[in-house]
Amino acid sequence: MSEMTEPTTEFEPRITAFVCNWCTYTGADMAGTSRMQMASNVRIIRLPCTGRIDALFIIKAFERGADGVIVSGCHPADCHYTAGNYHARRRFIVFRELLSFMGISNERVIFSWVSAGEGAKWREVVNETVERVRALGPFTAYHELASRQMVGGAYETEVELPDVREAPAEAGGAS
Amino acid sequence: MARIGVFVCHCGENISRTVDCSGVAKALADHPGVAVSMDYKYMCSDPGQNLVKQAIEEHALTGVVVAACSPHMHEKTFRRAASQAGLNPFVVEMANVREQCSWVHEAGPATDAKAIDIVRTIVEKVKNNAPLETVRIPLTKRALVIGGGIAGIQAALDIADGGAEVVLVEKEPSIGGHMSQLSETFPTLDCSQCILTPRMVEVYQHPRITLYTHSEIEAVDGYIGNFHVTVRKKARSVDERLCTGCGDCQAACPNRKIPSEFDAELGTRPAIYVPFPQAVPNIPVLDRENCTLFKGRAKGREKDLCGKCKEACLRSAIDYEQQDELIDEKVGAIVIATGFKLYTIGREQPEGLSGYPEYNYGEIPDVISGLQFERLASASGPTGGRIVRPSDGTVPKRVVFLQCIGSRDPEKGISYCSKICCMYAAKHTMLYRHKVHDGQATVFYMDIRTAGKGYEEFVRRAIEEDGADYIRGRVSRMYRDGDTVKVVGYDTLAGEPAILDADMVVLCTAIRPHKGNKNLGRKLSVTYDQYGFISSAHPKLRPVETTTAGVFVAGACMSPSDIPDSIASASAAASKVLGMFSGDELEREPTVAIVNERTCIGCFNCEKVCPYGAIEHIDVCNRDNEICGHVARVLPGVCQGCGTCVATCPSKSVELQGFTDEQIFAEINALLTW
Amino acid sequence: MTELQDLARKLLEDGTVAVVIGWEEGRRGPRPVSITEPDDTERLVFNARCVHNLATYLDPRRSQVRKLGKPAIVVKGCDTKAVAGLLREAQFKREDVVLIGMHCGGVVTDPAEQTEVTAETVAPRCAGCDVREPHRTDYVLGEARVEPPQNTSIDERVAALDAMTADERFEYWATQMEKCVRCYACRQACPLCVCDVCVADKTVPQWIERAPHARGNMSWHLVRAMHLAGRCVGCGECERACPMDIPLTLLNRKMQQVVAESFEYHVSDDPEVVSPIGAFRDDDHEDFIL
Amino acid sequence: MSAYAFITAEKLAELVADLMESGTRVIAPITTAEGRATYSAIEDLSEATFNQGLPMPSLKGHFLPPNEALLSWRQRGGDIELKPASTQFAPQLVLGARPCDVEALQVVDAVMNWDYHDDLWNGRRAASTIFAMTCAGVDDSCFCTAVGSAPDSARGADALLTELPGGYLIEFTSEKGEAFLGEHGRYFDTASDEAVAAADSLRAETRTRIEQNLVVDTARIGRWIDGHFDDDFWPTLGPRCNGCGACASVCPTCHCFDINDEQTGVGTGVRRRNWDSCQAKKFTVHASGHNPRGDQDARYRQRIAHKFYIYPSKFGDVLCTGCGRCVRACPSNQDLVEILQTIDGLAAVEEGGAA
Repeated sequence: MSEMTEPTTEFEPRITAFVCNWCTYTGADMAGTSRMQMASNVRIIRLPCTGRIDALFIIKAFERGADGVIVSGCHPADCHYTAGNYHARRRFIVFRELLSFMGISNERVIFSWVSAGEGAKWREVVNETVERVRALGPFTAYHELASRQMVGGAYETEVELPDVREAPAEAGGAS
Repeated sequence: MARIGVFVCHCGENISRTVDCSGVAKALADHPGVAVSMDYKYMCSDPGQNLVKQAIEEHALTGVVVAACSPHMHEKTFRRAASQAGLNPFVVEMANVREQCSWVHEAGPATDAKAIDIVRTIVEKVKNNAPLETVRIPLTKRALVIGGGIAGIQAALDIADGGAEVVLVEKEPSIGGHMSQLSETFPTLDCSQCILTPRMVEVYQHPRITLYTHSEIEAVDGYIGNFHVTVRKKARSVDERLCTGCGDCQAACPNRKIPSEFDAELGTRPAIYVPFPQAVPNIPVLDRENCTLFKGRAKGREKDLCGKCKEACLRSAIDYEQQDELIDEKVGAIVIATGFKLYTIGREQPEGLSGYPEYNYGEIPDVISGLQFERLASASGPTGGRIVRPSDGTVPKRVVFLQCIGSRDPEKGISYCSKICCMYAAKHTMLYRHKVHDGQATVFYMDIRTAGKGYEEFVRRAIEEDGADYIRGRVSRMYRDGDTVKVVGYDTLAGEPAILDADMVVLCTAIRPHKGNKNLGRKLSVTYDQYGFISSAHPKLRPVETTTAGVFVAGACMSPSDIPDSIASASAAASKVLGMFSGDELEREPTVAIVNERTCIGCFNCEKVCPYGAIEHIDVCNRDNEICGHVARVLPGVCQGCGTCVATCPSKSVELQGFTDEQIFAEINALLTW
Repeated sequence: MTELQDLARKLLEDGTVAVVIGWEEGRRGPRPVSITEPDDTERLVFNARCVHNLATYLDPRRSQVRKLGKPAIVVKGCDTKAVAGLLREAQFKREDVVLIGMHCGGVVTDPAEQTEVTAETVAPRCAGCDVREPHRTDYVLGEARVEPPQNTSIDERVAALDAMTADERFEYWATQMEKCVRCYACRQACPLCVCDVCVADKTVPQWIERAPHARGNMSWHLVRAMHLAGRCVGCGECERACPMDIPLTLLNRKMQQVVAESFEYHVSDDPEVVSPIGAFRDDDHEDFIL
Repeated sequence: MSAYAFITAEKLAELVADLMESGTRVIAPITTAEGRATYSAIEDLSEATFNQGLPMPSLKGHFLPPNEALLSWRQRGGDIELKPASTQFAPQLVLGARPCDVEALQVVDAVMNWDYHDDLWNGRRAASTIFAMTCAGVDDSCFCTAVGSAPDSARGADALLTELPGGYLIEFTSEKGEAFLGEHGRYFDTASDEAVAAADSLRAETRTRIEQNLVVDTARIGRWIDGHFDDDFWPTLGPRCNGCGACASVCPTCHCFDINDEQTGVGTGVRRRNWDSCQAKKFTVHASGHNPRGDQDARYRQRIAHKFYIYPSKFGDVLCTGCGRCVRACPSNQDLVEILQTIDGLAAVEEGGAA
């Protein structure tokens, strides 16, 4: 956090949301148009369709230290592209089990169908996810795996890496 | 090196009330790759847009990020503005700090931080945006209409009248479809033939319509604007160029006892026949399965057993040796209008449906279908419009109509409502009462559904003016009781059994899709529902489009529909076709997928997930020009840009322009920076 | 054995194929061999130590094998599932390869150390085998064999992991992932990993960190398991190939279980059986979706 | 320059404990909970399991880690700030390493100090004291004696231990080793003649046993490779090879790496070097897409040629110390012992010498 703001004592989760353009993104817009107040921890990445969401996106988000991930798209039968959400659903049926088996709690990956008219549901998804992840605490374990390797692990050169986690706030110091 | 311009909009106070807009602009000024960052009261206003345009020129920007409202709101506005300033519109993106930030959070550092994050994310994305050009694909301004019922006729005429050429393909020997079999039509009770026949003739005579009857679609290749269609013109055994339609051959045919399809098997026809007098074209077809000559040949007789029709024909138009003909047609658009068929009650039920053995249809001759009743009531029908019992030719005094035979009955395999039966049952009671003044019509129904102009009034008339008796309930059993049919039902309103004696029973059978729909669907990469009806691209927003670009759908092949609905959807499909034909090329959004053919391994998992059939196989050749493999290619004219193929491709060999892996990676990178 | 050698000789002599891919004895047990000369066919062997899934040699991008000409390949029933997987994904045409199927009575886990199939040595993948007689090969050789003892250790290990807390599982895998040196022996041994450029080798963008630290390794193995879900034939070659003894089959086995439970799909030796990849059902379960 | 001493097991444990106390890291072969042998940092000598199973992978990783950060960068405006990795390392003692692993370090030193001096490698080398231990051999894939090494070679080591009843005979073989003895003499006893004799006989016995596995003339092998780039022999090896890097990763002498930049955020990242293998298809792909080693025939030939012709031509030593790990690790049972035997045989026929 910047020098100008008090360091917050409570953990603020960082949540990345991958949403489809036609339903959930529009639903989130609708929440805005209706001035529904919600937690500000979620950052949206807009995609055409949940069918476009590769498991790699979620892996990368966790790798980078996201505390939670939301995936959201059109309800079944409502897909703008008729079937992208069905393919996504099947993909995530498998992927969430895999994540869980790898030890990444399903509590941190939230899937939802939010239609363009469900601004209120979007707010619920956002608020509930933020609260749930806040209760779980930060998820840095994946990110920190970079310092672990068996061979010569203790000899890992500790390059002093710039801690850019502070960078956005620093850049936003003007606020 | 990227030179991105960032333009933060206050939206009056809509954004600036909760977000420190100038702070955001300042924060972004330091961001790597940002050449200029500014804020302004109303970015979408003329002066605001001019700021963007000026900056593009002054700073030679390679990308523009407008931090303002939702892209659904003003993305087009700013892309147009950038375009006017000479920048490719696809390097302009919106950072949504209004709907998804200022309007949903209170003022404070967390909201400012989020706003900055949103803008940074989009800046990082835009650094990876590629300038894209509109996809242009050639266009053949010629349409294929599959099916010559009322929907196909309407679509063909509308398109042809609009100036484009039409190829109309009909499976039966004549166009006209089910409508030509009807007596009168609801809710006006005007004669079906009288309104249909002129349209059929119009099709036949239209200078821009090529009509193939007794023909089917053999194969379809290509994509929107550029379909190659192979039509199988089945052998008619009659030379159409020579035939005058005089009817001498029909009269000469000795084999006259073949059940007439047109009369719903209540009448008969010869082996060489014109299905009905007003048929278009008025050219007979020889039914080889029932022809004595061909049956003899099939059994291996060396000498033909008959030849009377050929002898009778003064024009020598009869050609027993005629073969099926394959005709290639190139078209730009296709309208599917294959219509429907009726639930084949009592007979063998295909596709896992179960019939109604308890009604003894087929056993009791006076239990008939609704279509058979139409033929009985029709002036051109086998009885000349007299309503009589098939068993003994007497006039039935008590006629019972059963609605929902098959429809709305998951047990029988059909959950949907067939939509037209309520109306035509009411019509039947009226037609019956008009012809048999002392007759009593009784209708067993589940619900009466009369949504449509004049429909409710029509049913009320049947009940109130023409005395039809409506019983809410279902019939569990029917059996022969001497001369009459015992109808055992239950009146659910009265809460008591309703056991009736009837002289004739009419079953209002469900509308079902043609068996051939699935096959046709596969040929056209068009999806169909669980029953086999053709699916729309979107049930609400794109009702007459299909999942394949350039293929449209009309009439009852989509779902049960009556004549006005069929015509409306046909005209809608025709207007879509004409819209498509309004330019010389087709223009498509460039946000489509492209395959890296060098890394594609040709597993075609992309093809399996593509909802639009946009993936084609192309050969890969080695240096000696021998085919050594296959890879996928996306047809840009067909792709709609969902990106499902991209996420499915194991080797990351497909990219979705506008949402590439690099762009999304950059966004994640920006959001979760360490 | 002579039956196999005779057939291989015949196929080479009459020009049906240009190379027969099978096993020969090596110092550390049988090993893959490509026989191009009829006189070399007597080197061919088949026994319980022939563990390799030779379908991996059908990868159309193995140019050193392709340039030998049309292959015949000796397969166990389980290997034919991998052949079916490759056919399902259009990697070659069925008529482009001659399949010599062998009746199989199970194989050992470690052919360098073990010779006979016993309850202790039998490979876990032989449990529940439904293709001890290959079904879709051009030839089926050998005698029908008795069913080997069952080794259910994989399912037990999966269940043991399932029983842990998420954090315990994470630590378990983190420790395993530390070992990975990204030699890609798993990928290269896998008959279904046939991408010309693997996602792990792509650097623009670099979805999978190339560095063999536990983070990059975990992402790599997650993606590999994901790419194999519904495709993996359970041959266990990845784990056998791993020089660091990472229990990769646990991941693949878990995915097999999920695919079986969720989509009623069991990997088949019939290429016509549609894989759950690229398919969906309107009523796929979604109890996890808000 | 060779000085013998004897150290009891107890004293060795004490020595190790004291070294650790003073900040020296101690690396030794251990057996993991899973039962695998590997080289690892220990906290107590009791963790060490000498001569029990061949550690996988080799000792190499402690000098050239599978991944190693070289530098980090950060972009600020138009400036890019670089922070190189430190090349200063805390002292470490490698205890009880196999001679094949230790000799490999010295072989690789040559390439690490040829046109470019690799400070990270050299830094670790300088910080390390290495006590090899006479090897009892593993199995019939051991062939150190065939490539000029030996189960009791002290080449590259500062000392060689030989396990005897009650303790270890230790022979200091370098200046660093002797300095070590000078500094830590209190832990060591004088070696008795009996102990030296017992060790000698043990060493001779192991050598003899391993010599039975393979005897070849590596110089002759190098000459044959030089003249047979397009020999029909190579395509008999390529088809079997899966093209993975299992052999290279477990090999004590393979030292190729790939340098890769990883973004950690906007304008920030780390440059790392990661183990690579010449058996990987992508190893030689040019930016144009052309691959001079187009198939596994060429790639496998490269592996053998580099180890037995190219490297010795440039640096003298063959790039192999006969540990046999590649033989044991190969999923397709590619067999270097057999390959060397075959080439040696071909060379013998051609040169008219004895096979």
